[in-house]
Formats: sequence, C-alpha cells, structure tokens
Amino acid sequence: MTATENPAAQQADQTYRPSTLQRFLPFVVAAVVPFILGATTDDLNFWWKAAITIAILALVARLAWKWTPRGELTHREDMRLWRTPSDRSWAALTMFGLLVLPFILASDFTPPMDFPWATWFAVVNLVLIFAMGAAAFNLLVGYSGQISLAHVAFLALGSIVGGIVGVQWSGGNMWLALPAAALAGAVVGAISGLPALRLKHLYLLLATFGFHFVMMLVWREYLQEYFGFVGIRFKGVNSPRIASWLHWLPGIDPDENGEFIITGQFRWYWVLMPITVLSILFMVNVIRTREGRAFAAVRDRDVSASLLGINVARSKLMAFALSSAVVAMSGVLASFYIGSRGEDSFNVQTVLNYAIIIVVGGFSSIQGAIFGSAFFWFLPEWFKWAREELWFVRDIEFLSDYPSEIDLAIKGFLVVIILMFKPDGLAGMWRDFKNWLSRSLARRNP
Amino acid sequence: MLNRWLKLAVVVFAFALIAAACGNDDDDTPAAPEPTAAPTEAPAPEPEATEAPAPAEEEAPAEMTVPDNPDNGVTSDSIRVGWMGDLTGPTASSQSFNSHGSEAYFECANRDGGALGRMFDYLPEDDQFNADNAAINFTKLTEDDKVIALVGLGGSHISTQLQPDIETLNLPVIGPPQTIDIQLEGDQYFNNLAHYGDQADLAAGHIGATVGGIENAVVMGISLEVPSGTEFAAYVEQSVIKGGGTYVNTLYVAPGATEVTAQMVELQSAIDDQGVNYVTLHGSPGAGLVVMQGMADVGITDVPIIGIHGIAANSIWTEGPPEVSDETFGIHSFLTANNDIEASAMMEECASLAGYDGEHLNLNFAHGFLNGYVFHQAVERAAETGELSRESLTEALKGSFDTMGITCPIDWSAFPYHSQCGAAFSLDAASGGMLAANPFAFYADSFDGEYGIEIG
Amino acid sequence: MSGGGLDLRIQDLTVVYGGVTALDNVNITVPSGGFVSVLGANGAGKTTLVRSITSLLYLHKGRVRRGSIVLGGESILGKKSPDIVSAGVAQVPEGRKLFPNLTVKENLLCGAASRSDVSGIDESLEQTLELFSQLRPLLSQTAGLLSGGEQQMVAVGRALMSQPTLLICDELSLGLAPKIVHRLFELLTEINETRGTSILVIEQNASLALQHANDAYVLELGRVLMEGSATELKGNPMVQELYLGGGGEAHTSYAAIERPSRSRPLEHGQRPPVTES
Amino acid sequence: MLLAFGNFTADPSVNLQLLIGGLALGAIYAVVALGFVLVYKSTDVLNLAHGEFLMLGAYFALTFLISENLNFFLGVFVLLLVMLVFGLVVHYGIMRRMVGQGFFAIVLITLGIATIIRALLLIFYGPTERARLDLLPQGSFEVGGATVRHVDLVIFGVVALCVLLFFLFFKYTRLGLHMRAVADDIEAAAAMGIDPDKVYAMTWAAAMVMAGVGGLLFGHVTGAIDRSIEAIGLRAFPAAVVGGLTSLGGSIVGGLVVGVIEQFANGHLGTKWREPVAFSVMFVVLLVRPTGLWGRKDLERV
Repeated sequence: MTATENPAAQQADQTYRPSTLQRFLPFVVAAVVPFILGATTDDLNFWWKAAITIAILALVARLAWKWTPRGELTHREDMRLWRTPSDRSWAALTMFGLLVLPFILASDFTPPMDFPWATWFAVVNLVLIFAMGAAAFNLLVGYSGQISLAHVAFLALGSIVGGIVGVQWSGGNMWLALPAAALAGAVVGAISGLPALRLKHLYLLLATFGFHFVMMLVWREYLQEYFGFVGIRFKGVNSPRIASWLHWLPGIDPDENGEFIITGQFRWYWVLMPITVLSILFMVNVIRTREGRAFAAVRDRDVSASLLGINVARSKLMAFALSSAVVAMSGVLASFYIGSRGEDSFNVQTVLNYAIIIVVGGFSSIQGAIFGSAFFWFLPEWFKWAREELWFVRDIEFLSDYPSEIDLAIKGFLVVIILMFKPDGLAGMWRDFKNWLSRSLARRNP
Repeated sequence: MLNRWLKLAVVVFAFALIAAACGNDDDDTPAAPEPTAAPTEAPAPEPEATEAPAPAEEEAPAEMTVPDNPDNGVTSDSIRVGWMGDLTGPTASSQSFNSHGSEAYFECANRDGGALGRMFDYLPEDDQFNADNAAINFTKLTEDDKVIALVGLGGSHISTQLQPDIETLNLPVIGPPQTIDIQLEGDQYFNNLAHYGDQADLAAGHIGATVGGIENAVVMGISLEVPSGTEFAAYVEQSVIKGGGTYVNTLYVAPGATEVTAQMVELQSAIDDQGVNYVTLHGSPGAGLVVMQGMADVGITDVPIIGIHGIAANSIWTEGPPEVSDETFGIHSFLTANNDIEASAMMEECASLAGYDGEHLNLNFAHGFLNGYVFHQAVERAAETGELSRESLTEALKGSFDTMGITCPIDWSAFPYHSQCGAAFSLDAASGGMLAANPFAFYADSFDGEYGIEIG
Repeated sequence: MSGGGLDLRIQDLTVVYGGVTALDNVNITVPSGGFVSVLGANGAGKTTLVRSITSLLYLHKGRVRRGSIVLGGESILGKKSPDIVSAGVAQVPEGRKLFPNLTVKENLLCGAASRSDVSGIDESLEQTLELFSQLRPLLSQTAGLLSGGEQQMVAVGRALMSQPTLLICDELSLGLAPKIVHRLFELLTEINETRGTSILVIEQNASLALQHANDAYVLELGRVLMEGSATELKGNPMVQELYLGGGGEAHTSYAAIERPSRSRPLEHGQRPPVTES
Repeated sequence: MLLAFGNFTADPSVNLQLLIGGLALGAIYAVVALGFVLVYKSTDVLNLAHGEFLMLGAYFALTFLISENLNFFLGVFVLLLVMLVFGLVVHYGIMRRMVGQGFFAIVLITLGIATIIRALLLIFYGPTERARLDLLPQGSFEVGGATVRHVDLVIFGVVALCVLLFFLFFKYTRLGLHMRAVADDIEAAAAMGIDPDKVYAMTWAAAMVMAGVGGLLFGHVTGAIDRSIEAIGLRAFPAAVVGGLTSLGGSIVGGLVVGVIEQFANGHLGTKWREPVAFSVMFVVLLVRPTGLWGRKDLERV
C-alpha cells in the first residue's frame, strides 16, 4: 500500500515530511560550529580540519538519508533505539564528536581567546563519569518513580569494592573491580530498595536517606580500618592498566615496560567514553524492554500495573538493583580516575550535586543526565573563562571576588528557575528547540 | 524551500557575528611570542613589542635574564604560579588566609617590579573541599596555565590523589598546608610547617613544661573524626608515653558537629577518675570552637588545651569562651606581624595593598606570605642556572632561604624537606595577633625527627 | 441576600488543558431562581465547567481560552475563587471533598470562609442544622468517619453556609443509595423554592436531574449537544437512548444525530495538539 | 583504637548528663522539626531548606543583635520581621508557582532555595566562623552531678510556648481552621472561598519566623556560628518522622526522643554512630509505623 492510497498513512507521511530536513539539522549545526570557531582564529590548519569534518559529515548525512524509512513507523521500527532519521543522525553526530573531539583537544590546536582546552578535557572525563551515575539515578528516580537519596551511598560502595577488589586483592585491576562493583551494587541496591515495597514518595525518600548515613558509617569504618590517614590510593602503583592482549588496538601503545597504564586525561577518555556510552545505551535499551516499560507503569500507577500482570515488587527491586549497579560502577571509575577517596568524598553535598544535575538536565530522561552533568561541570569552567576573557564580564569586580560562591548561586537559581518554568530541564529545552527549528523551517513548505 | 535555507543562514550569520564580536575584543593570540628577554623594570604593556625589542635590552642592568619557558609557566612578561585549596567549604576559614597571604606577597612583589623582568601571575584555584574539583584545577594549572610551581596544596587526600602526577611533572610544591606522611615520600614537597610528629613532640614538651614534667602529665586527646585527626592523636600518644606521661584516650568529634555533650561527659569523668590535666586538640577552628564551648558549658575551665596548627587561628581566641581560651595554646610554625620580626611592616603593607586588611595578624596568612617569598627567592636562584623550569626550580629549592623572621631559617638541603620549627601560640589581646609563648629556639629540642609510627 | 438568586450566563466558553480542548464554545444560562441541570457522560467536560465557573482551573493546569462567564451582570471570569464565593457562588464538589480530618462543625464553618459576620454565621449554622437535622448529633464527629449520605449532607450544608445565590452541585448522586439521592434532590428543590437560590446541577443521573430541573443541557465531548426545558429533553429519543436507558425505537434517530467528534478537521488558526515522540 | 566501640558506663551521673544533653539537643531538633512539620502539614511540601532557613536566622541574629547591637527585644522583633518577609518572598516568588507540580520536583526546588541561601551567606558573611550568641541567660546549675544550662531551659520554655501557641491558633482561630482545611483538601478549600494562596503564604511566613526563633536559640547553643549549622536541618528529620510528620506536638516528643537516642549513641558507642543510629531509628519507625507516634493516618503508602 502506498502512502497516497491510505489516508491514515498519508497523514503519517505528512508528519514525517518535515523530518527530512530535520535529519540535516545536526549536520548543519555541526558545520556551523567550526565556522564560528574558525572566524575567531588565525589557525589555518583549522580550516582544513573544518573542511574534512564537513566532508565526513556530508557522507554520514547521505547514509542517514539512505536509511530513512518512508511512510509509517512499523512496530519494529518503533522499537528501535533510534527511531527517526533525526534520532539516527544525532546519534551518528554524537559518536563522531566523541571520537574526533579528543583528537582536536589533544592536538596543538590554538584556541581563540585563551580557551582552557586541557581543563575541558578533564571536565569531559568527569562529565562522562557523572553522566553515567546521574543517568542511573534518573532511571530510578525519574523514570521508575522510586524517590531515593541513597545514590551517593552506592558511589561509596563502588569505592569500597574498588578498594577491596581493585586495590587490596589485585593491586590495581580496575577491570576486575567494575563487574564486582556492579554485582555488589545490584545486591545491595535490591536490599536498599526493600523499603520501596512498603513506602512511597516522602517516606521512601527519608528511608533511603537513612540508608545513606548507614552506608557512610560502613565507608568510614572501612577507610580507617584499612587505609589509615590518607584514604584509598587508586593512583600511582594502583593505576589501572589495559590488558596486554588489547595492545594491538590502534592508538594503544604500551610503555617501555610493556604496560599500558591508564594515566592522563587523553588515555582516561578512551577508557571512560566507551564504558559510559555503553552503560547509557544499556539503560536506554532497558527502558525499551518489557521490563523497562513496567518501571514506568509502576511509576504512573502501581495498582493498575499489578492488574496488568506486572510484578510490582519485582519491578521496583529491579529498578533499584539496576540503578545501583551502574552507580557503583561509576563509583569505581571515579575512584580510579580521581586517584584517591577520602573522608570528604561522599558527603551530603555530593547528594545535592546529583540532585542539581538531574534537575538542570531534565527529570526523567536519560538524555537529561548527560546534559545536566555536562552543565554542572562546564558552568564553572565557562564562568571562569568568561571572567577572564569577556570584557563585559571581566569588568564586574563582584563576580571575580566571589567566583565559587556565585557558581553555587547560579546553580541554585537555575534549579529554581528550571523547576518553575521549564520542568523538563535542558533536555526539554533542547527538544523544544529542535522542534521549533524544524517546524519553523517546515512551515513555509507544506 | 529557499526561505527555509535563508532563515537558517540568518541564524548562522547571527551566531557568527556574536562569536566574532566576542573574539575581536581580546584577540591577543600569541601569534608571535618571540623568545625575547623582556624589558626589565618596565610595566610590561609595550605596544606591539614584536619587532623591536632592542631599545629595552640596552638599558637592562646587570639583572639576570632567562629565556622564556612557556611550558613551565615562564612567558615573556609573567611567571605563573598556582595555589590549590579550599576557598569555600568547611576548611576554607583556615585555608583561605593562606591564599590571601601568597596573593598579598605577589601583589607587593609585582609592585616592586616582579622578578627577572617578569610579573608574578598568581593563580589560586578553589577546590571547594571536593576531590573532583581538585582534579580539574590541577589539570588547569598544569596543562593550561602550565604553572612552574604550586605555593599551596590543600586537603590531605587531595594531595594524595595528586602525588603521582606531581612527581611525573616534577612540579615543586612549596608549603602545603597539611603535613601528612605522604608528603615525606615525594621529592617535590617543600614543607615549611613542622611535621605532625614534631608538633606532637612540641605539644608534649609544652605540656611537660606546664604541669612540671611530662611524667606528671595525664593527657586526653580530642580529634576531629577524620584520618588526619587519628594521625595526630596517635603521634601525641606516642610522644607523651615516650616521655613517661600518661595518655588516657582519644575522643572523636564528628566533622560538622554542633555540640559535644557526650565527649564532655567522658572528658569530665576522665578528669575525675584519672586526673586528666591536659587536652590536645585537633581540627579546624570551627571544630575547636565547638569543643571549647562544650568545655565551658560543663565547666571544665581549669584544664589547659594545646592544639595543632588548624586550631592556631585567631578566631579561637577572639570568638571562643574566654575562660577556656585563656588556657589554650596552638602550635604553629609561623610568626605574625605583631611579633618583633623583620617582615612585620611589609606584611601589613602588602595585606592592605591586596585588600586583606588585618589579616597580617593571622598565622595562616603569614604562612602563605612566606610561601610567596620563598618562591620568589627560589625563582631568582634558579635563574642563575640560565634557565627557569620546574626542574631548575626544584633544584634551587633544595637549599636554605631567608624568611625575614616569619619562621626559623629554612634549610631544605636534606630530604625530607620540612620545617624544624614551631612554637606554642596564643592571642595577644593588645595587638590582636598571635604571639609565641616562647621563641622558636626554646622548642628546638622537640624536633628530633623521630616519628613515622605505623598506625592502622 | 437570601432572597432571589442571581442569573449565570456562560457564553462561548472554550477551555484547554495543555493542548487538549475540554470545553468548546459552550453556552449555558441559569436564570435567576432557576434550577438547571447539565447532563453528560464521563469526560463530557462537566467538571471542567464547574472548575471554570469557580475559577479552580489553575489547580489542574487548565485555562480559559475564549468566552465569558457573567454572574448577575458582572463578569466573574478571571476572578479568584474567594471572590467568586463572595459574589454568591457556592459548590458541592464532585466526590463531596469534605475535610476528612476536621469535625463536622469545622467543615460547616469552613463553608462560611468568605463571610466575616460572626452572628450571621451562627445563624446560618443553625438554619443548616434545621435543614439537615440528623447532622446535629454528629457535630463533633470527624467528617472522614461519616457515611456517604451523611457526608453528602455535610457537603451540601457546607455549601449553604456561605448563603449562596447560586449553588452548583457536581455529581451529587455519585456513589449514594437512590433513596438518599432522592432526599437530597428534594432538599435542593426546597432550597430553590423557599430561598430562591439559583441551582445548577451537574449530573450523570439524568432521570433524576430532569425530574427536578426546569431547564437542562446535554454536554458531550466538550460541546453542548442539546438544550431545552427538562420536559422537552425528557421526551427526546436520543436522550432517552443515551441517558435514560430508553426504548428500542430510538436507534434510528441516534444514527441521524450528528455528534461532535474529536477527530474533526482543525479550524483555521487552531494549532494541532502537540504530540511528541 | 580505631574501631573504638566506646565504654559502656553505668555511672548514673554520666547517664544523667547524657540525658540532659540529649534533651537539650532534642529541644533544638524539636524547633527545627516544628518548622518543617508546619510547612509539610499545611502545604504538603517537604522543605529540605529548613536547615538553611535556620542558618539564615542565626546569621541575621548575629547581624541585628551583635553587629548592629540593637536592644534585645527590638533586635528579635526586627529579626522575626525580616524572616517573615523572607517567608513571603519564598512563597510569592517561588513556591506559589509550584502548586500542582510533582512531589519530588517540589523537594528539589527547596534544595535549590537552600543552595541559593548558602551561596548568599557565603558571599555576605564569608567562611570565617563566629562566636555563638550570648544574649539569653548564660550560666548553669548542677543536678545530681550533671550540668544544666540556663539556655536549655529557656529553649524548652520557648519551644513549649510555640507549640501551645500553634495549638491554640489551629484550634480556635478562623485562619487556623482555614489552614487545616487547606491541608486536608486544597481544592475543596478553594471551592469554599478559602484562598489557598494566602494560607500558604501565611504558612511560609510562620515557618520562617519559626526558623528565625530556631536560629536565635540554636545560635546560643552551637559551638560556633558557621556554615556547618545548616546540617541541623537534615539531622532533625528523624525527629520529625518519629514524632509523625503531621503532628506539631509529636515533633516535640520526636525531637526529644531522637536527641536522647543520639546522645546516648554518641556517648556509649562513639561519635560516628550518632547519625546512623538516629537514622536507623527513623528507618524502623518508617517501616513499622510510618505515621510516626502521632501522625495522621491518610499518608501515602503502597
């Protein structure tokens, strides 16, 4: 049946037509950014890079076009990870960016206006770690509706497991610690989720907060018992390594001892990026499964969910276990990346930081966690840069006198403003922007 | 169709305009950073001094010149030096003074022409009591700013996390505000605070002198429940027992505690049962105040206190209950401007120049101030080798330095590089600054270098 | 105040929740001292109509897009709910909505929140208790523990405490035994006749509503489908079919009547509901 | 020595002192719990910023009573007035727009407010700690070998007075009745002509005044006035839950119970057990009797 014969299909097709342009949008944006940057720099190499970038983007765009389904979405298509062509092109663009960006940052690129590129590299790594933890937190709190303030307890759990398995037992084997932490996180997470079977909302929030304090006691005891004054050292002799059988991979060159020690921002990026991307894709995938949709059903109305044949208890515990496992893994990554975890690493402020991240990023969307953690870590750096470089900011003495305090105030104000006016957060704004742009571009072209 | 693209083009153009507007303003891209010797006494901004550096060079006096080393924070007009610590967060009240001291010193030094024809570019970074921030800040300082050294490094486990990188980069760190074992292992830490073990010895000596011989001392420790608190308590215990005194127990106070009733109950019963006649105290000034208020509340006013350098902050005496603070001493390795020292006038002047009036009476300010001064000396000494780099600076630091009387003469010629200097302080009500109970020399015996016990 | 009710005129009322239109060009008139009932199935927009009159839409993120609501010659659209109650509109909300943790007396007193004359309030309380005499022994009872019928009486009594000129009853019959419902409707008629209070009854139970009311409207999918006097509508075959469970001959006319549909083509200038994937 | 499990002592005077210290701490918890029970009861908002409000009160007390050196009663009046205005600002500026939003979003917005307050206090007061206040009667007396501070008695008195005032207010005034009605069912209350907006504004103002009183009192017993006193807001949760989140009187008893439990845990088990024990008690209460000792029944449970 062709689109013209069936009115319903025609309607579906019509809602689709604008998206042919929509699919180009990411590439247009991607092409614009280098030009903007290029306009502010004298670096000739930059134009080459920009040209190559655009060429590759054009290629990807051509492929995206080719993959575009015509007409209605079938159920199979609807269940795809990237359903629409625009989804697909954004995903392609993100992957491309993730792969190319570090090379740009690590090369001798001369940035305009003393831009602190190397710092941003460190920030990107932290964003990856936090995005993973925040996405898992969002899966639990936003998507599954199980309000929990215990996520930092699972970061601590990850650190403990990392300390036991990764440092005490194996002397710096992060690869052993990661699955161990996931396992421990799942088990302890399910246990911590038990109150959710009886409690809801406020009462669940308080119960999980209690769990946080109990976990902190465990953490402090462990720290003092085994590591004395300085906290666990994950760096130095305990730095993780890449297995020797992986050394054939391009770009992974062992040092003179035949070892590849993960150290420095560039190398860490290549470890953190795949793990984060995979774990976030994993969580997005879970949401699409029957199990994942049960989470949302339980969130919306658990009584009717149980009438639909969903095992509510199982679903809640699943959500807790899944989220905690990923958070614990991000705890391991953070420990090894930062290099040490001490008495102040898991305080209440950290709990609040994660809350800020998911609010600003956008509640109940996995994407929001990425936006949120990027914002959380980039804002201070951007603000620092603005204070130093931008004339209209530089002249305000008040801003330079209280930099960290104003960072904090901005974050607070943003949380309030976003919750008041844009409860969907940055992810929602981004979606609105995309919709607005494609709609306003499409309006003249019925 | 065309309209759509037109719209897009307008958006793009607007973006580009905005970006260009931002970019044009401050486009001092180092397009031609000639490795010239910079003009000497000149205030640096020579208009487009790319082609003709010659006239300036002629007038150069016999001052040392070194080539630029942008990878090590030495550019044609500045020497970059970093500071990391907590300017906000629970430990900020002691650490921020440290940064202010360094900043004040560099303000003065720059007013007087800087060093080697360059200005000091002092870059303090706020860790906010958070190891993640510290990781970013360290990257910024070492990879973007490429500082030649750090004149401060806060937080015990923050220095732990950075130690491997500091060694790899051969980055000298002058005067980290914490003294923990980890800093004894690194060749890059130049510490001008006495080690915890020495401070414990000093405390034991002071206790002995007060109660008529250390063998008469019955000591109770009160520590913040953090690893460094445990460490200090263990050193005190060791020192007191070695001298023949009695160490009863260590009481722990939770960070952020607002009252310490239970600890005071235990202290009271230890006083009654075991005759405790001295208390050693560890923690931030805030925690110290909480303990002192607790003692005042239950009426323990006749047991003197001696605390570690975090406690040796003015606020302990100005804000604390007088009946307890009268008997309180804090151990520190520095003198403030109200003491009869060479640097008094300069510290006061620099403090007001930097906008930190009154802070020259604070021990941590003096510490930061001296860190700046030592760095200045080391830079000039390193320049004698003909190049200024992290390596040459590290080598230059392995020697002795003038301290203008702020602390004992520094001699870092033998590893481990830390101070052999300390005294017990209390507030001088007349001047509002900290005054040592006895000169540094009085306590010199306490610095026997014997510590480093295994704990935990 | 108690003599003679005010008339209510709703014109061209259009209400949206987010992107969804709940009421579409609704025109309803309650004459002074009249007894009007609005019939409709679930989702017809009845409760939205009440919320629009009493200005409680904001609690549900709805807003009036178009139209006017005039009470006694004065527009009440956009006024805050306390002002509307002061103007003489009282309501018995759907599902009674008593304050479960307050006593019966406190519940009744809450009904007089818009009044400030202390002696007048006492008088009204006495009048209300005369009307619902079985509430008298329950005065200090917690409202949440009463039976459904008693609760509905408290709810009506509470509404009367403000000495309304227009009383709106939303789904009075819901979940109650027919006997009690009959009694309540008789009471409403009595109030209507003795005090002259205008009454607007929103009902699913059409037979009862049409029995007591003078005029009636049929609301479906946010639009007024039919209007007329109660007797007129009672005789209408479609009403019989749909709301009165009427006889078989109505089937033909059922098909003949053009019913509004949500899937109708969008009007000019109207934006489609935003659906996001 | 690291795993010090404390020394269990049977010395009665020690236990008495712990009891008295616990009651003193509990009275403070009660002040805080009273503040957010008030807000929670009337507006259904779990106010995580209450610790910050209290800190704001303590710092304002410092400004008005110490720095500006106002007469005690005038200073307290100004303090409470400022807090009242601040409460109205919080309601009309922020919380008003949040009516109808999800539960967690409202919890998070209070976190945002808390963050803003912290940042502003840091900017205007700096990180340096200040001495505690000394305007209420200082000094102490001995009871059976234990010290009782006069300040603690004052705090007890003030807290009891507050509860009494609130009780009378809710039971016998029209506004109190309307506040209870709004707490029960906001829509029905609005339909009856009660302006929920006004009631909420009054609630926030009252809660903020309570925080001002709390800050003033807490400023007299904390060791030092600095950023760490905000933690009292979170630490008082067990008190509020044990007492029942909807009961004003319950929050007093809950505060005292939790204060004593904490103090005994601190004295007999060690300082690190303090929070875990308090929150474990809360946890058990939540599982066994989520309404707390006196809370309302109609709570959200599965």
